[in-house]
Amino acid sequence: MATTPTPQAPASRLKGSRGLWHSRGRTGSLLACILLLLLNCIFTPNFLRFQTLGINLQQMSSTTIVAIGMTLVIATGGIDLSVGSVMAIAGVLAPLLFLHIANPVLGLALALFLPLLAGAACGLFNGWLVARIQLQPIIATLILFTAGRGIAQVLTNGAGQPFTNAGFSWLGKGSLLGLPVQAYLMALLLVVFSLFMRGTRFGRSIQAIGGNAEAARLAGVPVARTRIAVYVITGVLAALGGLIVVSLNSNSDPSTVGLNVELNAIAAVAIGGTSLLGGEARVFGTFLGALITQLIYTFLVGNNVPQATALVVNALIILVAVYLQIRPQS
Amino acid sequence: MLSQQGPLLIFVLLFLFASFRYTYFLSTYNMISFFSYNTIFGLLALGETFVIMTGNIDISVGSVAALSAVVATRFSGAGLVPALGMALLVGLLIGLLNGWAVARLRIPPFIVTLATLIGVRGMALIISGAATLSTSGNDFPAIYSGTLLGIPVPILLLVVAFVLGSILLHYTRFGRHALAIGGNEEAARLMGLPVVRIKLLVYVISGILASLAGVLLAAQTYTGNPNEAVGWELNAIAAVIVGGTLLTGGKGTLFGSLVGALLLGLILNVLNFENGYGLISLSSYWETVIRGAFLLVVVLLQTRLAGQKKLRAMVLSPAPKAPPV
Amino acid sequence: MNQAVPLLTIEHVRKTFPGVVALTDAHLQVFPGEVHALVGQNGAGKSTLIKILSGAYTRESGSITFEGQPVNFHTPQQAQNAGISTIYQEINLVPLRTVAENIYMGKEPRRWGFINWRAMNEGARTLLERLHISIDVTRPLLSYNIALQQMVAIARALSFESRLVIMDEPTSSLNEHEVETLFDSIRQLQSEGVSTLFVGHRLDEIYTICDRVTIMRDGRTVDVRDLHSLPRVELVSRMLGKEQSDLRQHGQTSFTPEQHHAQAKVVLEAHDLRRSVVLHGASVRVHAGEIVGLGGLLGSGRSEVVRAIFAADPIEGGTISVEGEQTHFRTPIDAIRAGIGFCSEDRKADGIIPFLSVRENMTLAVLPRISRYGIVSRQKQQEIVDTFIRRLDIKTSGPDQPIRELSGGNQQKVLLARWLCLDPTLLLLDEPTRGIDIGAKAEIQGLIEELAEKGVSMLMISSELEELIEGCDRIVILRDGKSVASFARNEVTQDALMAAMAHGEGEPKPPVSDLKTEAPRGED
Amino acid sequence: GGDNTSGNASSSGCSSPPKLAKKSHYRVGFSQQVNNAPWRIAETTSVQEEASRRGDTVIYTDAQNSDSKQVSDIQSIIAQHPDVLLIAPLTEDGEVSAIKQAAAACIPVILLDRDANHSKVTPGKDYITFIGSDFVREGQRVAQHLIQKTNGKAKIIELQGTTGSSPAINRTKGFEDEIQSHSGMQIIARQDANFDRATGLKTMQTLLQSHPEVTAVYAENDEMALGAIDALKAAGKKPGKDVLVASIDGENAALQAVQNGEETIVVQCNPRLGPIAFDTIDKYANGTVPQQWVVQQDNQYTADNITDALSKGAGF
Ligand SMILES: Nc1ncnc2c1ncn2[C@@H]1O[C@H](COP(=O)(O)OP(=O)(O)OP(=O)(O)O)[C@@H](O)[C@H]1O
Ligand SMILES: Nc1ncnc2c1ncn2[C@@H]1O[C@H](COP(=O)(O)OP(=O)(O)OP(=O)(O)O)[C@@H](O)[C@H]1O
Ligand SMILES: [Mg+2]
Ligand SMILES: [Mg+2]
Repeated sequence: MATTPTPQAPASRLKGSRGLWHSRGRTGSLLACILLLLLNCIFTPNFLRFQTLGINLQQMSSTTIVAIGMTLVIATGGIDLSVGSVMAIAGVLAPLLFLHIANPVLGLALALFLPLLAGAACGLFNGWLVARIQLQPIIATLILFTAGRGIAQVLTNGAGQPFTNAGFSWLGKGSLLGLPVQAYLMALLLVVFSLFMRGTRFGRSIQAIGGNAEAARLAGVPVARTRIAVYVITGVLAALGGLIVVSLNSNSDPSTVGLNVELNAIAAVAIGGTSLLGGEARVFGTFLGALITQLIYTFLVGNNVPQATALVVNALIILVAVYLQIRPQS
Repeated sequence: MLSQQGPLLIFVLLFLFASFRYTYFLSTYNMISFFSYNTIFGLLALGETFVIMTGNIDISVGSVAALSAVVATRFSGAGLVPALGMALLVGLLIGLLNGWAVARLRIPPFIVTLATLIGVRGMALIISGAATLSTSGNDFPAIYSGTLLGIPVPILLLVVAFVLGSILLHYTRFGRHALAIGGNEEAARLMGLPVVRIKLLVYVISGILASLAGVLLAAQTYTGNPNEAVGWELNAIAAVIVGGTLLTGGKGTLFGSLVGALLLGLILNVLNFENGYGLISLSSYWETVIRGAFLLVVVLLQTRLAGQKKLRAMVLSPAPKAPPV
Repeated sequence: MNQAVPLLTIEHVRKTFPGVVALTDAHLQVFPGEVHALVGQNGAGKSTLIKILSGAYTRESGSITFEGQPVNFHTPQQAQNAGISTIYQEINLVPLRTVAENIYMGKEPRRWGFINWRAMNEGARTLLERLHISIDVTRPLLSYNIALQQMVAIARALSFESRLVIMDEPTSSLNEHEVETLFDSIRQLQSEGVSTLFVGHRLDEIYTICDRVTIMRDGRTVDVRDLHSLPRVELVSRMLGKEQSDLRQHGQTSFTPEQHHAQAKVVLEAHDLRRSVVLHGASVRVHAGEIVGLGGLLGSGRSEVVRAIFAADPIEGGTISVEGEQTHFRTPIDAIRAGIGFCSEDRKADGIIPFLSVRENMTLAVLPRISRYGIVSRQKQQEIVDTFIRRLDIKTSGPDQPIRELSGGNQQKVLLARWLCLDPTLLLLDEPTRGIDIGAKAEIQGLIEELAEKGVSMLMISSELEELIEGCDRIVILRDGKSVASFARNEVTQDALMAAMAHGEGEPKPPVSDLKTEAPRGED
Repeated sequence: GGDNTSGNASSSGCSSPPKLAKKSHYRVGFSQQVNNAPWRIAETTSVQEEASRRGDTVIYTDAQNSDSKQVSDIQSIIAQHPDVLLIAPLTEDGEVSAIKQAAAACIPVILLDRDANHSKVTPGKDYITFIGSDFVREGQRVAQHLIQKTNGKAKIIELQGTTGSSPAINRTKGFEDEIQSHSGMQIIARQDANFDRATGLKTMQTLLQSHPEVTAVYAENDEMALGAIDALKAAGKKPGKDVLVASIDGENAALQAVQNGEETIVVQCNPRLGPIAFDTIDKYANGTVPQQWVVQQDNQYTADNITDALSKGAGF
């Protein structure tokens, strides 16, 4: 027959399982990373220092953590515009709690826990709109995008909440072995979610839904439940990102916490090679995407490039990176 | 269809409510300033409708409006026509760029226009020298504040854009083909429709209308502010969806988008009046919450009314994927 | 009909898709005013050749000459302008747009540059009336059924003033009456000197309307014959590449004619299923170890029945019992738990997850069983995948190959394995051999047989009568969403089936030949 | 062309600027440009508290950083015929058209904290007056202090406000013009940090990597300075010792930093404009026409006067 089955190719076995480095497009973002590292080494003064590493990791952690959630959402074929607003809500809640609860331990515990719960609730709302009401994800999450920051502002009447709280600040400012705590947290989440996507039923369900929702439904995948869960996870991760930002700044400003993070996270996911059409989740690719963005930032600011030029450069990099990744496909 | 009348109904109800509640709501002055101001969002929504109709999206319109405002301001000394011309040229070029990257390079539209959203903002800062420019020349603001035959120019522009857009959509091949592409791109290709050209064109329309909105913005405020128009793209998209256009493409009404844009604007106007009414003086933060809640209500209502679930299921069942070759 | 100068000459055309050689060496010659048949088994490359001819695909090598000029169409538009209009195999129209628009899309009548809606609607009405159809042409296409949509596609093709009209399986969803109307139109075209290239699987139709035939197999043209002097059996043997004697001895399929020892135990009992528009009282019963076939014309509601049983779609009336107990499945998950598997009809739309690997596709449904605390046992997964790749002889470069790179038949095997690894008591198979090549088809048929012998019950939909007759222990015929007849293996003939499908039981049988095949829609 | 729309609102023919009838309670429109940073919030609160203290009602709108929305906001306030209109305009030109319309509608206008472009509208004619600080002067004062403190030799990182905004432009101008004559005062890096603490922190962190030789930081508002101080500390530098930090505004946290010795100077830009604004309204109603610019008398806080200032609650 006309179909010529591909013969058993032992070479392709070497590619291994759907591991961290498997499949197309990965090399593109890796090359970009290396190139940017080189550029930074040559042009950015004092780039090759241990401290620089720590600072870069710290600066990218919160966005990367949010972007991990975004990766999952995008893998189901959705998108979440509300993450920045969720960060603001969570970030505002934390100081509200530990500043107003007398018992410091209880205050801190609640300040770490309740905002994550609030993030989960936001995610549940998004997931409900997407999975049950069947709204388009863009419009569904636009609602919380709009209202969420307002809610955060209402909570403190718009004011920032500067604070000193050693326990809470450890999340954003603490360091272990010379590297920031939040970088470990980011690494942990990256590993957990990479394994999670590969090793669990849930991870497979996500990719199956994004790849072909109807086929997944007919194969017994709980489509609506998985979708909701993904938005909830993203909500929690966004809340965590918000806590980190607030902790780092020793201040929670409802108007600026998480501003524009949704776009940065989506860009990181796209640059990392996850298709915006869904069906695949490259958690580690997202890390590379975020790293690329971070290295560009360091390069531009470290070399005194004005904001205006930086924006144009950023735009070009996004276009080129994504183009290189989709090209080998067709 | 109810899906189109739902938002209109809400608009009319809210309008009536405001007319009875606030003494000066129906004053000529408020009506003219309300409609003039919302012309800007109406234009953005009209352009966005064309893009969404083909199953694509354009999130760069806010940045394009800002850049056009800056460019128009730069050229305003030379008079209205050169300023308008240069600004529209900018919109056209960015539209071409967007369309080219989407149709030819096949980069997902969200990413393409995300890149232009960022880059065009940078261009606006570069061209303005990172400062807020001030318009010069006397005739330039007339495009926002002037009148023609007793009608304010922006309202006239919106009506003209709407009528031209409707004609384009209903009475030209381009319009019908754009809808066909949104409905089933593979079928459209097999029917011999010039898919790439049509996609280019919808992005160009969106770019030009965004530019026109930018020019109005510059004329309204006498400034070219590179930091203006942030987030307007989401406003435009919301207006289009509220207006009943399918985000998946294939079905769209310009009238709906217009109503959607005006409805979102009306909420703000009503909130401003409510603040002056004195009973509840809402902090401005509540405004965003209320806007979000309102969006939720409208979208939910519209989904119910139109039974979109069913429609979507029917439309999406033959899910045409991108053609091979 | 043969004149000296051919209208169209295709020579040595080659086309490959990633992993598939669709055409190796295709030839075709059509003369002016001729009705030319293009036949071949599923996957022979007919549709691909047509798409190349109409500019939808580009060829890799070979030449095409049209009206004496060498041509190379890059877009469907160029082909249309040159005088070739095409009805594609899968209805390629825009469901949200109106009937009239679909007919005139790309060549809308205009006045002063603007679309003339009145002329367009008027023209559409006239065109459809030529096909004896009068419907509201201003309504969206999706408000009409598949048959009508097919007629709209035909009207569209006829509306071009073409020199050549290509029809890729235009009759697969039409009833006899509609087919007759279509043939009248073809004859009308013929009298005007317009040629028609007709792709079909129903031999009766081909012999009725066509003059000559080009036979394709494995992506190449194997024969060109005059139909008047070509016996049917020979045509079929050329198509299949089998000796005529083989054909006579065995059936068309790989099923063996033995009755399965169906036990008394009833595994599935669906009674009086109803859902608005599509189901109007369909009943079917399956015993343990039995293969029950569901027959019917396209759109008769066969898919709806199995989807209802699997809870893929809700029902509005009727009852479903599994192993004697009435069920109330809400989602497919419930059905799967009850031991039911479902291979859906449209592999691409709701079967495979294209970018996922063979491994993940195969084990998608069994995941709950091979995972603990949500973590999938890699080892168990590997065992399943290895077992079934071996057992079903799935041709893949490895379990990590994305399934979209596999050939249709192998994809189908992976999907079968998806259900087999669950050890189902009942399998619902909707067109399990549609659009896959003969070799794979035979293997799958063998597999179905083997499963039945092991005691798995099966409810199988097929549009190929041979498959029903030779493969099934019992056949239930549906018409307009209602079960109208039931036949046991030994009491069935093709004639009887055809008659039941067309008219219900007891009505006069139309004259049909013993080799008449109803063609399924292929894949593309 | 021309402002025909404005004509619709006015019963036309009132004096310029329009007169304000004396009343015991006024309906005051207040159009705020955006209400999110501490400075803005303090300003809004100050206006609203002063109004309620006097029993006046406020029609308040928040333009959320958009000239366009601010014009529209002002228009919807004008439509409600307030007695007087306070505007905290986003840009110099952005609200000019709205100011003219208010004048045409016989509503006296007072501008707060940012002035309008005098080539398009005239104080004392189109609007009564501008109450606010002098941004250029603020930049100058910081520069003078730093020059004196470092004997004219410093390597400076400049954290600028939102690119394109008028305080950013003017504070940069005042500062850079002032240090121009001192060749030892060297700006080694300047970056936009968006008037915001988090961005200040992030930007400073990155700049510190490439410019460890820095000896002074000029932040165009307190928030960015506070972020920069955090970054300095995290990098193991002592703000105030290794690196001098100077900023503008005078919010509590910054004054505290001066007290701690972490900031060397904070030039005040007082957001509490409410009392002055309402006093001006009263005076105007009584027939006193104020100057075209009621210059806010701002302090500057250094180690010398900080304890005193803190005890008086000078911050916000
Ligand atoms: N878009 C495509 N991508 C990959 N393979 C394809 C594509 N279209 C067709 N093929 C393959 O090319 C071969 C020929 O297919 P084609 O559709 O031309 O057959 P056909 O003769 O029309 O069959 P049928 O009678 O089922 O319609 C098949 O093996 C098919 O799987
Ligand atoms: N989206 C739809 N809207 C309206 N009618 C539909 C729709 N989908 C299917 N139908 C109708 O439902 C009926 C049954 O369709 P179904 O697909 O079950 O038929 P089938 O016998 O399985 O045919 P096939 O050979 O295609 O599998 C047909 O009359 C068809 O036209
Ligand atoms: Mg075919
Ligand atoms: Mg079917």
